[in-house]
Amino acid sequence: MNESTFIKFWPEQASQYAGQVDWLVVTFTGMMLLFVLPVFICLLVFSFRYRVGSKVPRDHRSIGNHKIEMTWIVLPFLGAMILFVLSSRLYYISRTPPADAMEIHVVAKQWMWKFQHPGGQREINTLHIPQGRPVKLSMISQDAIHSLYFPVMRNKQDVLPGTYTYMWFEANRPGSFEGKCAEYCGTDHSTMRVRLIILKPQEYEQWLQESDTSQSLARQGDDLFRQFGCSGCHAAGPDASLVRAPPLEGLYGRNVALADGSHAIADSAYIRDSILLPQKQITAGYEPIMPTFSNVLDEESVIRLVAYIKSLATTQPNGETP
Amino acid sequence: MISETSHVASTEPSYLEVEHGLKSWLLTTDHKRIAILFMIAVTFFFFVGSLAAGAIRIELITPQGDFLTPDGYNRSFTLHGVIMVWFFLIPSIPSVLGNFLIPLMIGAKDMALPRMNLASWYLLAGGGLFTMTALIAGGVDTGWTFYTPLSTMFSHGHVVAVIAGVFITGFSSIFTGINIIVTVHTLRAPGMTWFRLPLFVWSLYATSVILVLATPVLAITLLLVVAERFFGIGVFDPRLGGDPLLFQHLFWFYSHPAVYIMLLPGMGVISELVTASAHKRIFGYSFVAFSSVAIAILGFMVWGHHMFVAGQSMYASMLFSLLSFLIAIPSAIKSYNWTATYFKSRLTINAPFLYTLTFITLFLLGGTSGLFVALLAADVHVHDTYFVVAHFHYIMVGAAVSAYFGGLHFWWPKITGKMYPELWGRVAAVTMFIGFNLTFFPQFILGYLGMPRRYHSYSPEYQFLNDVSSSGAAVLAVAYALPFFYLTWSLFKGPQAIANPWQAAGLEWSVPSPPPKHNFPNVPVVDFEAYDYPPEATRGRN
Amino acid sequence: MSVSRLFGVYLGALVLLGVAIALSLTGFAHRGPVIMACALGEAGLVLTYFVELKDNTSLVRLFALGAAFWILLLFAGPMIDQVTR
Amino acid sequence: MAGIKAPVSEQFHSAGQRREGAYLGMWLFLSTEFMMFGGLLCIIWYYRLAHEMQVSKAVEHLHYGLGGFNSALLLTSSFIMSLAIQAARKAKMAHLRSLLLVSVGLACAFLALKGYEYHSEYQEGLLPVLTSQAPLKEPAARLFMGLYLISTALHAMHILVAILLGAGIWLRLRLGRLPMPERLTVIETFAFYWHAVDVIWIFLFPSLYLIGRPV
Repeated sequence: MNESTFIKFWPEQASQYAGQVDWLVVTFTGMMLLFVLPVFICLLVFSFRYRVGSKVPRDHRSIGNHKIEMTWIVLPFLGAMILFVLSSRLYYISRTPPADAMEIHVVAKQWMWKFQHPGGQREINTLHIPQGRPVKLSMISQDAIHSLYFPVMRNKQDVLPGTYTYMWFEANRPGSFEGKCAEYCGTDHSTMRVRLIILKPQEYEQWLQESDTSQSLARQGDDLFRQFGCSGCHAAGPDASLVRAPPLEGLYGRNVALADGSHAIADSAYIRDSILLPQKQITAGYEPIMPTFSNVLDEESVIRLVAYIKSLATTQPNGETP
Repeated sequence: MISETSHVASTEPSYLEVEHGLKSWLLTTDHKRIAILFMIAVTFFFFVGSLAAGAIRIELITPQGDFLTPDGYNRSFTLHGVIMVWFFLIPSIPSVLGNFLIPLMIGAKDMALPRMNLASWYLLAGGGLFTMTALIAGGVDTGWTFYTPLSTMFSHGHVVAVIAGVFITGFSSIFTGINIIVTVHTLRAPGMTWFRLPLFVWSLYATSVILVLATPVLAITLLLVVAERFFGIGVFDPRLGGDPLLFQHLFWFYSHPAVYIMLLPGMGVISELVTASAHKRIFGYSFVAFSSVAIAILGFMVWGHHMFVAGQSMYASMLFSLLSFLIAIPSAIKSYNWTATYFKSRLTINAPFLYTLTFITLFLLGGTSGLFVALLAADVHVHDTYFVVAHFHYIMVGAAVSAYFGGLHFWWPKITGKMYPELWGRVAAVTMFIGFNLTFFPQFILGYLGMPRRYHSYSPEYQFLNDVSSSGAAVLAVAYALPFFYLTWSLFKGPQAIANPWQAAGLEWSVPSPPPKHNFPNVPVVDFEAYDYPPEATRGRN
Repeated sequence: MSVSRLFGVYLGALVLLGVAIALSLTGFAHRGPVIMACALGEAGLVLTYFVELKDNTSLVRLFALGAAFWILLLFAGPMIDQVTR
Repeated sequence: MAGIKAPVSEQFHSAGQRREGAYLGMWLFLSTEFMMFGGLLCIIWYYRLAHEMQVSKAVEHLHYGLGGFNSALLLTSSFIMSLAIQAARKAKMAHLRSLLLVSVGLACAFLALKGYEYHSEYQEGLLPVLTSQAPLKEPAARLFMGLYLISTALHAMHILVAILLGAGIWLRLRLGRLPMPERLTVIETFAFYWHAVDVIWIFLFPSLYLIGRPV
């Protein structure tokens, strides 16, 4: 599976997408050779044939020729445009995760990768994923910019501080491969690597069972929700307190009306901002009284809280499940 | 063709002999002497940058990272990048060859703003020494790109000092750019219309436009990085309300055009060298001329291709990818036209020609590999890997440095009045071609295999190709050291050069080698086209 | 150029400045672009009349105003990215 | 600032050529200034787009009255400077000197007012770095104040340079070192710089003080 070979000329593939990228690259190489090889051949032939001393017809006039110029402008351009469209299509695919993808949260920090599975399993510098199921990585950095790179998937995405970025892939074979940090991030940049372990679906389920799964991500968030006193204001129904704050049930994915008249979709980025920068977007009809939690919570805790609030999406504000 | 060669035998002392003593050099306003000063400075910086490159290649012989500490390695590649980009590649051709040749090529006595010209040298030399001291004594581990928030919050080292040095040097670039533009506009000899200008002048004019317009954006960006590091005004720090992607936008708004600052002058040199070795007019003069201008303008519209995986919006990425394909067109035009010029020519094979061949070959490989990086889905895979490293070294070292060396050999007789040893010149050129490809071609494969750049240690599977690369670097070191020795030797022992040893066209060859202080005894009147080779120059006697 | 003409231009620029400030204090919905248009007008007046670009060669005009094109490019990139992100 | 070049003439053929060279050189140099401040404006507008609400909270605290009066001062000084050029063309030396002095005086008034503005902002706790910035809570609003400080301070430095250059020219005129209209280029290129600094302010002022002010 992962024999350390001394000499290697082509990287392994572990997804259908990787195969498509390779195909694109090979096609493009062929096309480029078509445009470049004639130049090399002409250079060699001309420098041999027209060298000083050889007896060949010469002509000092070379004013240029518009037809020739236009030919070698238009042909490569058209060829490149076809490949541009094809590669944009692939790029679009690689940047738009399918809706049913399994979401794994990634927190990068100097110089390690932390992963949180939906079931609450946590890993450092190792990532177990199931084969044959789209996996969406939702990533954030705690310090500098990093970049998660899986050569076998032909995919990478920078991991930024302060913003979630996303990457997805669907593995089509089991195996153990290396992933790396591709964006230079300081002293031990080169040691910031990940072991990507792709398991058959049933093996993955088994692995999930064996790992520490005392609490799901949302349950962990629920604990934090109480621990940091969020429930004091954001409770609805019978526990509603004196302080009026927007109820969070059914919030996730909804279109929220804001105090300045605009609207926002309550996605994870919105909820993250609301926790860390509560004054940024105020829900219409509420006082801007929420304190910021930016110095209190780290990115992993925020991810748990978001998971908890997300789990409330299916609950109606009156407490009933539809 | 230049008709009168009578004044070649004039007894006016050359610019080298007209004055003597250190002061006559350090306070000179003669563009030719300032060019020599620049040559000494950039040679020194090239040497320093190469030492750092050597350290990097030695480190990468083994996968473990046992030669340098991680910080030592990071500082080495930062030093290599900063010195090579701002203190060698950017000033090399414009300030050395451009300074020396532009007045001679357009029939002027000097540059338009001679004192600014000298100030430009002091800024480069002063800024360079300052930066180098900071890089060696304190060390900076941000890479030459100074990406935030790493450079503002997490890097320990003399970031601010290095930025100050680069900032100062920016003024040197701006001064040179202003000077070249004003000179070309105001000091052309009577009859020297725009379409009679040598293509070298066209390309340097386009380069200067970039220098003048892009450098200030780098200046303000670096200033804001300093403000963030010193005062906590977090323009690029998300925790303080800023956006690190904005830094990348502004940085690449300068640094992508900066690639053309390094490459365009090289293209200009090659246009001269191609015609001189072919002894005929260039194929499609106006296409080559306008492609320089097109590159100068389009070069400012493609910077987002450095940010395809940085978190930039998908649609912006697609737009930048499309524009990046457009800029390949003017580059392709040049390569095809150079090749077409050789058709039915009378081709002299000498060291400058070998450098020209090296340039065209490596530039085409570098340029096409650049298209892979512009190709969205391919770039997602190879971005920030050795593929990119190989790509830009093909352009900046393979192409630009070869052009500098080719130009140096070609105009060496004019600059110094001495001929370089031809055999050694050819040996060095061929060694450079072999050494370069040995060093950098394996890096394309390494990158596609997935080895990220700026890695101090790496997986053992990459070792073989890294070893090939490191051994190539040793060959390359010899190839770069050779000219240093034989060119210096030729200064003392080389045979005297005549005014026009290559039978080349162009005003610069109509004056003695080395030229007198004011270049032309009388203002030349230009009544001939560029590359005005007579039929017999091409047909020759054999 | 006559002094009275320059004075007229000066008054015009002051009026534009006043309009911009006054607009900023109103609740007019699209005041942003109008305020920037006022600024553009002021700059236009200064460059055309005070700097006398209108009496200069087109080359000098090109050099004085050329940077505007590149500033436009500089604005376009980050803004397109920001709006479509 | 490389605006003023003595007539090193040996490379030029004629005075007209030299004048054209000086014009082009000066405008190229000013293009670099435009690009630099263009970069700053780009950043300002980028954050205005990203954080409209927070920026408008910072804008609310800025003294648009002081800024507006300063704008008027700069416009006036530009007007006086263009009168000075007219005087120089006609070689009315005394006239030229006094107009130059008025212009420089107006620029000094601009700086004084700017200083007063900084001072009051300092007392209100608005200036970043120096104060705790109590009235502004969100990072983006504080960032905007940071951008305000950097761009106005950088602009004030340019005004300062303009004042020093103007004073120098006044002195040279006073000592009779600059005969007019022979050395007209010196004062003309200086005026280009003067107007360019004014134009930069014309765009900075609404971008910082006016747009997005809550009613």
